[in-house]
Formats: sequence, C-alpha cells, structure tokens
Amino acid sequence: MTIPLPPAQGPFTGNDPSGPETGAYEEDERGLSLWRGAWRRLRRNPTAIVGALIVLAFVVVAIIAPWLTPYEPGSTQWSGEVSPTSVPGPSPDHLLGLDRFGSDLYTQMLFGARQSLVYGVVSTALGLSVGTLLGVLAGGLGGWVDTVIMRAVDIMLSIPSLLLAVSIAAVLGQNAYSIMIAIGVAQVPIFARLLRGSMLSQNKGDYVLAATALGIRRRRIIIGHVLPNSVGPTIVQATLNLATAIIEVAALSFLGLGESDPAVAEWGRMLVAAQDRFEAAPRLALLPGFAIAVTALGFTLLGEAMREALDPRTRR
Amino acid sequence: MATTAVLAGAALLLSSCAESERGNGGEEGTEGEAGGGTFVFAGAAEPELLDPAFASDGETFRVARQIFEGLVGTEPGTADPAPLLAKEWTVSEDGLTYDFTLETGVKFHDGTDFNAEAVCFNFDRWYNFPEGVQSDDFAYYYGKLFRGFAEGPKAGEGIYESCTTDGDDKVQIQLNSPFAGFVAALSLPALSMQSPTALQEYQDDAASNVNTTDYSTKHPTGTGPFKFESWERGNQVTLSRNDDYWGEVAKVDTVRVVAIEDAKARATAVQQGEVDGADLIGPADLQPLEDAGMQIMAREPFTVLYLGMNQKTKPLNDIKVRQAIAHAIDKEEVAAASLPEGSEIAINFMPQSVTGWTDDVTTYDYDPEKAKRLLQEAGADGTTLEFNYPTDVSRPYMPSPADTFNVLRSQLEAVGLKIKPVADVWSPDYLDKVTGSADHGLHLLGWTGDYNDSDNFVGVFFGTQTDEFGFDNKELFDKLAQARGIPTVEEQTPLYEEINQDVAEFVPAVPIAHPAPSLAFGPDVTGYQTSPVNDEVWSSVTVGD
Amino acid sequence: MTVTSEFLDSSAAPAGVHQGRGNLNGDGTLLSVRDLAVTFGVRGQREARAVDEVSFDIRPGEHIGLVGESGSGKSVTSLAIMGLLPDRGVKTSGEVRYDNENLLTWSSRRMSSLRGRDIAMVFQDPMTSLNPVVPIGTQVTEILRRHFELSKGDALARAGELLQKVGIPDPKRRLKEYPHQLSGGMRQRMLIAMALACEPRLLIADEPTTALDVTIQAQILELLKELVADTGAALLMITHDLGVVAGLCDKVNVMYSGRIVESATRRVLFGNPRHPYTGGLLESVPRLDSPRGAPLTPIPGSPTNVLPWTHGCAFAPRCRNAVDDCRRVTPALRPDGDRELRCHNPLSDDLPDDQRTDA
Amino acid sequence: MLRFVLRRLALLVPVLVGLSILLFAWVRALPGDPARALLGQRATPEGIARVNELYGFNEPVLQQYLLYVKALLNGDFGRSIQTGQPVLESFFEKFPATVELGMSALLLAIVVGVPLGYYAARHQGRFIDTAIVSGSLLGVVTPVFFLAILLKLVFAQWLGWLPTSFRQDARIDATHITNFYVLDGLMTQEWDAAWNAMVHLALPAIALGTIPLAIIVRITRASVAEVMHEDYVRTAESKGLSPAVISRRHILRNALLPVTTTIGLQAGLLFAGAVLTETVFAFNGVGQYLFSAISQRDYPVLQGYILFIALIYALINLAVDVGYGIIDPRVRVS
Amino acid sequence: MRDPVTAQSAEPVATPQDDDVLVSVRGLKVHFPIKGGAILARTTGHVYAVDGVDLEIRRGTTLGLVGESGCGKSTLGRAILRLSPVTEGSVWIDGVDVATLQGEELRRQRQNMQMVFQDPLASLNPRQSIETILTEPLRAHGIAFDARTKVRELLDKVGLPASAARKYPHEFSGGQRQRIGIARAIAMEPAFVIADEPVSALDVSIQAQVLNLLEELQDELGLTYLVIAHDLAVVRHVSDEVAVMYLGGIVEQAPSDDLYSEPLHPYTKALMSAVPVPDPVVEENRERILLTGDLPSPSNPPAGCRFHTRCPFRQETRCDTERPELRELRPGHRVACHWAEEIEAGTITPRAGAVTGGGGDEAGSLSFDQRG
Repeated sequence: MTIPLPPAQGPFTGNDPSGPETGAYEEDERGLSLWRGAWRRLRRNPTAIVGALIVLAFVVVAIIAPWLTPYEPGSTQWSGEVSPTSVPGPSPDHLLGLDRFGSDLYTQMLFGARQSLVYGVVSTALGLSVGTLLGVLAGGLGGWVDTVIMRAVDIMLSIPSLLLAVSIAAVLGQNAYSIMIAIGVAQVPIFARLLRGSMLSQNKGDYVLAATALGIRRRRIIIGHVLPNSVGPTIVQATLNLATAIIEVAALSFLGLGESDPAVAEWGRMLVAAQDRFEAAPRLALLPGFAIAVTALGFTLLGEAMREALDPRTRR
Repeated sequence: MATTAVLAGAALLLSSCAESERGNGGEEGTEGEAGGGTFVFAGAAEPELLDPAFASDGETFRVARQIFEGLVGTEPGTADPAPLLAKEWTVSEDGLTYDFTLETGVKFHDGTDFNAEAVCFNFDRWYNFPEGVQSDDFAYYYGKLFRGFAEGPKAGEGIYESCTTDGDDKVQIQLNSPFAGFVAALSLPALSMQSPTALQEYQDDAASNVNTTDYSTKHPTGTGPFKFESWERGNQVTLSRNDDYWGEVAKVDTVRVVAIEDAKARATAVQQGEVDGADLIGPADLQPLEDAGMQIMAREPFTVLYLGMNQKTKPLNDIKVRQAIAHAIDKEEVAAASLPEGSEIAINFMPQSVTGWTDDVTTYDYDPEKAKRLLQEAGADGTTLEFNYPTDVSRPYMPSPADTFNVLRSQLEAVGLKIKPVADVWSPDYLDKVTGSADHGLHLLGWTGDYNDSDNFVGVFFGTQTDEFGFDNKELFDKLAQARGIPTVEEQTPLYEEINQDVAEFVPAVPIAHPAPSLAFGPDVTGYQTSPVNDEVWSSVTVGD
Repeated sequence: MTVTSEFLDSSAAPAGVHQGRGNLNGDGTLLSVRDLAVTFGVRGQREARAVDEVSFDIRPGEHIGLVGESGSGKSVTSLAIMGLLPDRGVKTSGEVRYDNENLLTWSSRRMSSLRGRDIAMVFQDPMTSLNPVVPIGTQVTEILRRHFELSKGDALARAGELLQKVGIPDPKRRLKEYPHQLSGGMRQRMLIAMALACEPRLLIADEPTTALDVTIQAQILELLKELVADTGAALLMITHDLGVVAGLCDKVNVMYSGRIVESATRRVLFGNPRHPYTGGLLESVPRLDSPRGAPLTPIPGSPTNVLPWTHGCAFAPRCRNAVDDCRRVTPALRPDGDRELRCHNPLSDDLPDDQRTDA
Repeated sequence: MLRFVLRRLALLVPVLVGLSILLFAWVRALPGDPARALLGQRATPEGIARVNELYGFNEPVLQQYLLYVKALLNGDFGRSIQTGQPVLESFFEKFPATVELGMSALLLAIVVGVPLGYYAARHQGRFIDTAIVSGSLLGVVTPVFFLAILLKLVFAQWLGWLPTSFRQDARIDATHITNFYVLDGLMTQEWDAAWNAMVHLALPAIALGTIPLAIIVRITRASVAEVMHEDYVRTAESKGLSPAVISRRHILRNALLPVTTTIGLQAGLLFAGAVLTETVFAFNGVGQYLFSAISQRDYPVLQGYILFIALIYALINLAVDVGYGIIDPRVRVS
Repeated sequence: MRDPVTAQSAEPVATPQDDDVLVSVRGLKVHFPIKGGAILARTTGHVYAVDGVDLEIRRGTTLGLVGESGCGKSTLGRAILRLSPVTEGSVWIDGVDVATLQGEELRRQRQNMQMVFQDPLASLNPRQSIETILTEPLRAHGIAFDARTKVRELLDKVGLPASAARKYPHEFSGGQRQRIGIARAIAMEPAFVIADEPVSALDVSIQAQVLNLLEELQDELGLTYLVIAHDLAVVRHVSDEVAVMYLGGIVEQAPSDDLYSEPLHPYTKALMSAVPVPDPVVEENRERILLTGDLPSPSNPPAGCRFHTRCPFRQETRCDTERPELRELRPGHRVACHWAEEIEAGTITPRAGAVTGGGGDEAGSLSFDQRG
C-alpha cells in the first residue's frame, strides 16, 4: 500500500516515538537486518498471509496425500463403473466421485498437488540455479562472458517461453523429467537476465564503490556485496515462477506432452482427459482447473507480497 | 449385432425420408428439383492433395469420392463391388483379362468426354508414373495393388499389361498375373477416373512435389456429382453441384469439407450447428449428441482393433503368456468402456464380411483364472510389461485409445501382470516406436479396410516379419503369399479361413473388436448413406427443412 | 475576464494588479493561518500529527519565511494551505482564512479555481516538478487557459512573454521543447513563470533553490525577489537555509517538529535568537563571514530524537538549555517581547536595550 | 531515431543467425522420423528411405544447414514435408488469423484494462479497487486453456450464444482477400461475413486476452498510483487545473509509458497463448499449425515458423521501443 | 586510455621528494568516452570531466575542493583514489604513483587512502551489520585484529555506542550513518582520506557534528584530508587550503583565509557573493555578482578560458582564445585568470547589471519598519 505523503518529508520521521531510530543508542539488541525486516513486513501483510496459507495447504496436502486417502493414486480398479457416458459422482466411498478412467477423483486431486509441487519446485529450482549461475557469471565477470551469455539469453528469449518448453519437451519425449527440464530451461533466461540486470544496477551503487575504495577483492565484492543485494528480485521471481511453472506443466500436459500415463494424477492431464466428459461430469475438468488456478494464486500472492516486503521503497 | 442392424435400418430410413422431403428447398431456394443449400461436413484432418492417385489418406478420399468416380463402386451399405462408370464387366478364366462396358454420355467436369480412351489414359498414366512419385508417400495404392511400374526400381514386377479400347464404350484391361481383388480394388478412389484434358493441362507427374501442382490443388476434374470449387488451405474445401451429372443430380448446391482435429470439438461443432455432419465421433459424445437431438449413425464395422504383442520381448515370446493375455481380456467390457455402440467383438483379424472370416477359430474366452494359471505355468506372473498406446488421436478403429488402454490395463493387472504405460504422440512417435522399432511390448493398433480384400487385413499384418510383432513364422508367411496369388475369391476362401485359424492358434495379437466408426448429423440432415469402406457420396444428402 | 497585463508591463503600478480579485481579511491580512493542525492516519498505525498549533499572518506584499529542517512540518503546512493534501488518511483542522473565508472548508472544485490564480506555488525540485512528457508551452499555457479565457494562440503568445520575463532566452523555441532539454536553473525559472502566470496574490515557494547550485540559487532568488516585487504578490518562503530567509523575508517563523517555536522579524530573530533551537541552528552552520577557526557548536542528536509535544518540549532531548519542565510541561507559543516564543528556558537576551522593544 | 532502429536491426542479425543454428540442431534432435510422420501406419522401410533421400535428411547435418541457409538467402524457406506447401506461403496464409486473434485479444486487454487499472488506482484502498485487483489476480493465474474450456462450456455449449470453433461459419460464402476475415468482410462489404468472423473471434479473444488484460490492469494501476504522487502532478494541482486535465495530460500520459512497454511484451507473448487458444477453438492460425508441425516433425515448417516468430517478436519489441521514444520525449534525444 | 589530442603535458614529473607533501597530483586528466554510432559502438566524443589538474596536499592538512555540480570535483576525487579511470597524469600518495598501479598492488595501496561518501546510506551495504562493515576491510587486507575491541574502539572514536555494532545501516539516522562511514574509512588507519560532500546529505543541525568529528579525527590521527564540497562555508570551515574548480580545471587555489578575504578569480568572487549568509545586516548590504547562464557542457568545453562565457569581467582579447595557466600571484595563492591583476586593481570592472544589491533593499526595510 502506498502511503500518500509528500516526498522526503514524511511526517512520521519526526513524531513517531516508536520509530526504530530512537532506540538506537539505548537497547543492546540484535539489529534488524533487511531480511528480518522484510520478514517482519511480510508477516504483517494480509496478502502474504493468504498466499502463504494457500501455499502451505498445497504443500501439506502434497506431502501427506497418502494419509488423506485410503486409495492408491492412479488405481483404475473401478474402471468397470465408468462408461463413456456416465461417470459416477460423489459417494461415501468416493468423496468426489470417480474420474473417467475409474480412479478415485479425490485421491487423484490430492496426488495432483504432489505432482504439481514436484514439477514446479524441481523445474523452478533448475531454472533458478542455472539462470543464477549464468547471471552471476555475466553480471560479475562482464566482458565477453557477459556478451556471450546475454546473446544466448537473447536467443532463448526470442522464442516465447511456452513454445520453448513445448519444443524442449518434444525433444526429450513424454516423461516427467522432460517436462521438468523443459520448463526449467525455459526459465533460465528469465533468471539470468534478471540477476544480471540487478547486479549491474547494484554495481553502480555507492557501496560497491566504497568496497572497491576499501580494497576489497573483486570476487568478494561480487559475492559478498553485489549478489546478496541482487537476489531479492530473483527470489520474488522464483516464487512467481512457481506459479507459472505449475500452469505451464498443466499446459504441456494439455498439449499432450506431459506425463504419459493417463491415470497419473496430474491436474493438467486430468483437465484434458475430462474434456470429453464435460457434459457427463463437469467436475472432472472444473476441479483440477480451479486447483491449478488457486495454487498459482497462492504463489503469486506470496511473490507479490515478498516483492513488496523486499522493495526498499516500502521500507520505513 | 442387433444394434448394427437397427442403425443400418435407420440409415436406410433416412435416405427414404430424403426422397419424400426432397424439393422443400434450402435457404437459397435454388431452382430445379434439388433441395439446395450447403452441406458442411467435418473430418478429422484436411486432405493432403486433391489428386487421389497420389493419396492414401481417408480425408483426401472423402473429398475425392465427391468429385471422382471409378469404374467400379460399391453396393450401398456394403463393401461389395458394384457397377459405376462401368456398367458391367467380365473376367477371363485365367483371371488375366477384364472387359468393361462403360456408361455412355458421361462427361468430365471440364466437358471432356468420358470414354474408353479416357480409361486407358488413366491406366497408362498410373503405369507410367515417374520414379519420383512411385514411393509410398504418393502412388501408394497403385504401387501396392499393381506391384510395379513401367520404369524404376520395380520395373517389370508390375501385373498390369495393357489397356485396349474397343469403341467408345468398351475397354479391355490385360494383367500379366492373376489378381483376385482387381475389381474390388477398382472401387478405391486412388484408381478413379480423371479427366485426361485437365491432367494434361494442369498435372505434372514429374513435379518435385505433386502435392502442390495446379491439378492437385486447384483443378481436380472428375465425373462425380460435385465439382471442385476452391480449397482454402487449412480451412475448407468447397465443392459445388455438378448439374450435368450423368446420374441423379445432387440435392445440395454446395458442399464444404472442413477439418476439426479434436474429436470432442467435432461433436461440439455438430451440436452447435456449426457443421451439418462430422465423422469419427468419440464414444463419449454419442449419448450427449443424441440427447441434444442430433442424429447418430454408425458405419457397419470394416475395421479391426487388436492388442499387439512383440515377440522380440520376453515373456511375450512365450505362447502361454500370449494365451494368458488373450484370456485376461474381457472384450465386451473394453467395447462398452471405450468403443462406440455398434462395435462388434472380434475373433478374427478381419470383419465378418471379408472373405475368409470364420467362426471356427480358437476363441480365448474371458477367463481370468485360466489366465493366471497360464501365467504361472509360464513363470510370468507379476512380470512388468510395457504397454504402448498413442495419445491425441482418434482412428476409426480406435476412437479413444487412452480409455481402451485404461480398461485393458485394469484387466491385465487383475490377472497379476504389472503394466508400465508408455504413451506417445500418434505420428510419428508412436508409429515409429511400434512399427519401426523393437522397442515396445504390448501395443494398441488396428486397421480400417480399404476395400473388400482379405489380404488387405491379414496379409498386411502377418505377411512378413515385422518390427511390430517381432516373430518369424515362415509357414504363415508362405500361406499368405500363396493366398494372394490365387486368381479367384472362391478359391481363396478356404485358404484364408485356414490362415485365420492358424493365426488364432499362434496368438501374435489379440483381436479385440471391430469398432463401428460413428458419424453425427444435425437434425435437419437427411439422406446420408453410410458405407463400411467410407464410400459415401453425398448426392442424396439434403439439409434444412 | 480580461487579462491584466501589468505583470508584463513592469512600469504599471503594482497597486493596481489585484483590483477586483477578492478582498483582504477583516484584519487586513491577505492570508491568516490559525491553529492549523494536520494529522496523518495510516491503517494499522497510530495517527501522526505532522503540524499542530501553527498560526501566522501574511499581509499583502509581505515576505514571510517558514524555516525548519526536514520533518519539521513546513511543507505540510504549505500543502494544507493549498488544499493539496490527500483526502484520505489526512485530517486538517484549524483555519486558513482568505478573503474572509476558511479555505479548509472549501470544496475541492472551489479550491482548484483559487489555486494557481490567487495562490500559486513553486516547488523544491525543478527536475521532478515539471511533467516530462508534456511540452513546456502546454504546461505554461494550460494554467493561463484554465484561469483566463484565452485562445490557444493568445495563451501561447503570453507564455512566450512570461518566459522572456523569467529570463529564458529564445522563448519561442523553448515553448516547443520538453523539460529535460532545460537545465535545472531554467526549469526553476519555468516553474516560477508558471506560478506567476496569473499574477497570484500569494506565492508559496517551497525550498525553491535547494536543488540548485549556489550561483544559480543567487540568480533564482534575485529573480523571485524582482518578480514578486513587480507583481506585488506576497511571498511565503519555505526553506531550511537560514541564509536565504535572512536576505529575503520580513518575518520568519522557525518550526520544529510540527510547531512554530519562534517567530519574529528577521532582524530580531537573527540578531538575537532566543529559542535554543534557533540559536543552535545559527551556531552550528558554518558561516562565510565568520572568522575562520570559530568553532561550530552542533545541536546534539538528530531531528528524529524528539519528544512528542504532548509530553513536554519536543526539542528537549537535544536542548542544551533544557530544564525539568521541558520534559514535563508542553510549552505554549507566547508573545515574548518583540517575538513569539515557545520555550520554558530561552536563551539569554543579550542585545543592547536600544534595539529592543519591550512589551 | 533512425540510427537507433538501424542499430537494433543490426543487433538482431546475430540473434537470428544463432537462432537458426540452434533451431536446425534442435529440430534434428527431435526423436521420430518426419518420413514416418508423412507415410503413416503403412510406411515401409523403403518408403522411409526414399522420403529421407528426397528431403536430403540423410546428408551430413552441416551440409543440410548450409543448403538451408543458402536457400534462405534466396528467400526459400523450404516446403512443408506434410503438405508440400511452401513454408512462406502457408505462414502468410495462417499468420493473418493469428494476428487477427492476437490483435483482438490485445485490443480487448487495452480497452478494458487501462480504464479499469486507472479507476482502481484512483480509488485505491476502496472496495472497488480491491475487487479489480483481486479480479486481475485471478486473471493472471487462470490457465489460458482452462479459461478457454470454461468459456466454451458456458457460452457455447450451455448458453449457445457463441460458436466454438473456426474463424467463420463454413456456410457463409465469404470472399477472402487478405485472410484477415473481419477486414475482408468489411472490404467486400459482406457485412454478415465480417460480423460472423467477429463473433467467431469473441471467445478465443477473451480467452487469449485475459492474461494481458489482467497484467495491463495491474501495471496501469501501479503506474497511475505512482505517477499520482509525482511532483509534477502536484504542480499541476497547484496550478488549479481541472481534474480531467490533470488525469489526462499529467497522470495518464506519464502512467501509460510503462503500460506501453507491457503491451509490447504481451503482444510478443500472445504467440505462446495462441498455441493453446487456437488448439481449443480449432482456430486455424500459426499457433495450431506450429504445434502440429512439432508433433509431425515437419522440419522446414518448424524452422521457418519459429524464425518468423522470433523476428516478429523482435520487431514488436523494436516497435515498442520506437513508440516509447515517440511518446516519451526524454528517450527521443538519446 | 590516453587521449592523443590533449597529451601535451605527458612528460614525466619528478617524484616529489618533499616529505611535507603527502599527496601530489600532476596533470591529471579524466576523459570519458561518449559512445555513439549507428551500428557499431564507437567513440564519438569525450566528456572532459577533469582536464589537467595539479594539486598538492601537505601532511596533516586539509585541502578543500569547491565547485558547482558538474565541475568534475567528484570525478577528480575518485580519480585520485583510482575509483575512476585515469586518462593521463600522475597521482603520488605517500611516495607511490597510484595512477600507474594495477591489480593487487593497487588494492594493497588502498589501505593508505580512503574515502567518505556523500550519501551515507547508499555507501553502506544495507545487508551488512555495522560490525561486518567495519571489519571487512581489515580482513581484506589481512590485518590482524580483535573484532570486539577494534569495533568498539572505532565506534567510540566516531561517537557511537558499542551497541551499534550489531545493527544495520538503515536503523540509524543520517548523521549516525555518516559516522559509520567515517569509522569505516579510518579503520585501516590511512594517511589520506577524501571526503566527498560529507555533509551535504545531512540536516543542517547535524552537519556541524560531522564536521567537528572530522576535525577531531584529524587532530587525533594526523589525517590528511581532501574535502570536496559545493558549500563554500563548509569548505572554508574545514580547510587549510582551498581549491576552486570550474569545468574540469582548478581556477584558483589559496590558503583558506586568503581565498576568502581576497578572491582573485572572477568565478570565485561570484561564487562567494552568491552564498547567502544568515544575517540580515550582511545580506542587505552585500554586493552580489550574478552570473548569467548555466555551466557549459563538459563534453564541449568553451575554448580559451572555460569561464569566459559567463564571466562578468570578460575582456575582448585572450579570454576566448587562450587557456589561462594556474599561476602564483602571491605566495601560495594561485589563480588561472589572464586579468587577475587588473581585476584586483579595479582597472577592470564587471559588466553593468552583473552586480546587484549593496545598500540593501531599502524599500523592503522601510515597509517592514512601518509594519513592525
């Protein structure tokens, strides 16, 4: 929330006795680092709380899925009860009914969370680590390394990311790894460019000049000064990318490039499989669709809140 | 099957309705006896080109059947040959000489007369195809049926000898070795009659890519009830009524063929009235469409769906395991769960109407206990089998592969096998894997017959050693080669029956069903005549009320 | 309405400028601020009183200074007078009397027709105070066209004259240019030209030279002085720089933490500061004219080390003169001889008697 | 400005060359044989060998690449393996569809998004703002394909208001000159054809436009909220200008600068969304064709199309930067 | 990167052996290339940020460098510390020509030369605690120390409590941050410290604290300062000697008192007359020399005397053609003006209209008196 105040003359600096500065001389407590400050702001932000609750629920469900259902995921043992025109709805045995393959929809939904979490986290972690590495190399070393890396990044960015992911998935074949790699690789240029950009802008900061003036080694400046101050946006982006990754996994599944087993609980695949049972059982499509959206919403809210918390402009 | 009969009856009923409702006129109110209007039909893909001589795909043939006619057609609703441009024909004793008497007064759309000379022009054109188009991706059917060309790598292997005219309406085709399916084969659109004038003017058989010649894209010229109007690539093919048609003139003014890849989308398009009819409706969509007042038709099945087994892999090389798998499958359930109504349960690898079909074969009844026992005997219980199936495809014999796979999987797992699903995109990944490599275990595949010929089924499947099945059974291969060479259908029959029995014993695959491809039409469409071999000409169709 | 052209023709008598444009308040003041208080409230946080108990008068043609450090509330005061504080989260009380009416009660529509015409403002940062994507000509003409019914051409011609007046060479060309094509000094001249375009009765200048270099600052101050004298407008000068007010203002109000702590004519104030804060400021700033080596006496602590006024004197934590009362009793602004003072223990009065006008 | 454009175009060259190499390698790394895709279920080994020979796929890759580049320089992008149609020709047949779809989506996003974002910013913290912000968040996180399915279900299947597939009703006899169907309809004065094309655009455009819409709402809101507190807005207020002038000239004109950049970025990203949207709505455009080319291993089409898309993507970004220079005088001089 | 056009003073300067002089700058130039070109980036011009500067600072004294923004004073400061690339010239600090040092040698040398920055918040890494900030340079130079004592001692020196060690920069007020910046600069006990606008970002009431602190530390540690500022009063207050900079060059340099009592360069005169003094009496009676126009662009400096475009004393000859050398007019008082003597003697007077005030605004005073 932006507070409408005349710039540079905020009235709070003068009159708020609880301001952080008054105590600076007296109390011997541990200082409030930027990370802790951001964490504090995050905890007070309702957006962050909603986001975190969604994410938490999602993660918990993903982890304890096996204990929430008596059935095995992907078990098609009730396939006999399903026909092209009828899919049994909710019943005491099957809280959400069966899906078109005769699996328990409730179980599939739970394990879908697990799939999405694994796909999202692994692919984002891949994109993040490779992208960060490239970004640090480009932003830190500069010169021809920077040029080469950034040209490569430009090339990758010249193809829309979903298309890139589709292409990579097509090369690697239909399996879980190829999806994770495809989506991870498609994220690499985003992180590389982001980190490099923020490192370059941090490089211009006075404190970097100060560190140089102090005779601190270049490598140490990059790792100890520039990088820690540059990772904020990257962390935010990673959180937001988790949302994108979960959606893109579903999109790849939707395009038929996903996990190959039709009974595997993957929300995107469930959605595409449900399409031709739409009249008979709309819930088969609606539930996974909403699950994707809500999960993505959770990560997005959290990311936005983190962005706000880490933004130096919102610091008091 | 009872349902089939009912549906076939319905189709007939529809066509008779058409008679009575004729003349009520479409929205455009064109003059003449025809009903007028536009008939929009959705296939699953767009045609590859419009010269059927170079085509082998159903979508090209669908359009070609409206524009072109062959010497021979089919009896309505069956796969049996019937006179078309040829009024009658005779075959010599040795099966090498065929005499055709032609319809007279027939003209191609460009005004060229259809006569004996035109017939010979077509036969000679096929025979003299340059080497560039002799490959499977172009003159597939001619190459397969006549086995060779005038020149090129297969020069001299051809069975075509000559074509001679006798006046305008008599033509004699001479073969150099007998071919029992010759007349039936002439009903294939690939062998339909095309205008010599147009071909000479617009077609270049020696072009580096015959798909894009003027003839193949803009000037296909035949004798059929519809004339080519335009082809907007990726969009639609438009045909208009041939008012000078030699037979009964078509009822609608215009016909448009559009492509909707997704089965679900085709069904929706029919329901929304965006198209008047659509082919290959998925089993799941049939009931909703019917409920919405749409008409559903099923072709008499001329297909076969089977569960293939790769004998290159263990333990599928063990016949006991293959038998066990055959016993483990409840074909009725598979059909109920994943195939359209009207599908028949299969015991042979060919539909009942094809020569050589017999019920005197080993049938592996659904018997999970026996299956378990057999597996135990083979020491294969609990083995993990790779099961390949395609995604994102609907074929006439396999409208919903994922569903079919799913039922089969639970049945196989029920007898103690473990299934490892491997799904691939149909083309080329799946085909590559299943028919082009040994890297597969169980798989789903099938066939749609092109015309009434036994070799077109079993011969294709089991005639040689293939990557698909991975077995080498010389006896079987020889029998099939021998059967193919027999000049008359009557003589072929017992041999094919024997072959079917042998195959059933050997279990290289489990025939599951003969799925009935379903079509759907809007409530105001009448007169659509289904054909098991897709020989559906839309001259009797009317739209609107 | 006809446009008065006296501003453009400096030979005309300044007295005639504001004829027919509102009256003075009953007490002869142009603008009278009484007990102005501004409170900022943000959801989830305690309300913060940025300005409190602020009162001062501005008479026609008078130059009033408002001096204080950042956070002292001087800018908030000016924005409150202009009605430019946001509606939400801000509570304003007290009175800003103009034309015998309280501006604080005016509707925003009425205020907007007053702004720019009767009361105009020049802001601190000329770099950010001009719209970067609108040509200079438009930015000058829009105020003219808003307040006078002028055609586009007339407004443009007049804008050209205005630019000339504030010393911008080649005004025709400049009018087509954008702010970034001007130097800082030029931009401030632009802002002054805009502020004086409608010949307001009061000009509020909020740190108009802080962002400028010292030679440019001198130019701008000179220009302001000149133009304000020409148009006969009153001037409210807001600054942290005591030097600026010393040469410019008739009367100076020193603010600390939202309240006026000392108020006097400039000679009195600079000659004999009595509030420890005023005195401290003067002693802590190096002066060009003082002998070198004269030690600086800094004010300890920082402007953020303050007490809330409700608990005593806000300056007490930094004050050398602080007595016990300062931390307990809130001092009031009381007349103290030739000035008004808010202090329990002011600095000694060490001026010779002849310069004093004791009450 | 011209220098800037030239420089940017020059910088594009290495990217495109790099991309063409990458594409060439990648396309050939795709498993599966294009010949198989062409010949289908009945392919024989001889047939496959013959097709591969025909298209030169059994030459060394480097040689293939050189031949490809040589042809490219002659303006020959090759022919589709599947249809035999020249790549360039098919691209220009399908491109109008995608452009039409993308433009409608973008237009929708701008026309609805900017006012909504502005309105929200001006009513910050109120209920309506919260509603708009929440709505835009939902818009961002709802997968395109899910939204497309939902729209199809509700508006086409349940309500029956709008068509589900194609660009135009097949029953309409429309003349197609430019392949922009709406434009064609207007040009030929076939009003019903134009209207029909627009009706067909409705659902795909909404599905495709929702994410850009949501993003534009958010950017506009943030940007307006920031600009509202700029010094020059305060200056404008101190000049007594009317709220309308302040909004239009001083707030919006500045606030729209970042929005422009966003619009440009989104325009580029629409290609990705178009693959999904066109698939769901059987909308015969570049996206759908490209996707089928991937599954069919249609090398020439893949190479050509992706190069084109990258080029267009880059040109859009360049256009945005140039446009930015036109509306932001600060950029103009440098 | 040496600019061939301006490389006339490239002859080696003898190592200054005067032990009294700690810092000696000779012919220092810093030219930044301007990149342009339609397709390939090439240099289309230069910004002559620092264009031939000679300076000497004696041990334990303070040199004040004053000038308006854009005159190159900060660049000069940074170039001396090798934080900006040096185009040409030498910088001898404590007997070492740092302008020629590279890599590790240069890094080592930094122990001896330090900097205090203008913006105390921006120059402190926001993610480091004060303790880390203060000890990091010691570690970097491998200086053994006891962290607790050292930090406590440094904080004590700059007047901050020991409890500050574990806090972070944003938790302090501006003045306190600047104290931290100073503590960091003296942590390695350098001989030479450059303070670049050390107080201009601070509130007026705080400035004196920091200025006093700098003086105390100089006395205590024998530091040598180069204080860069735009505020003449501040510079005068802290400096033993003052150099006035205009558009990349020094125009006048003299002991502090001399400069302020008798400015010789027209620019210095104008600058000093422009500074407002918080004393109404002084203000009312001052003569003010007003300069016209703005600072010319350093990428295209005027020919001849760089100040001639704005100089109220400008003469017909020499000013626009010949660049004046810095010459010693009096002992220790150097000025770069062709006409300095004549101006001082009063034979050259400023242009009409350039001087205002003097005698005060009588009308204003009058009305004030009436009202009072």
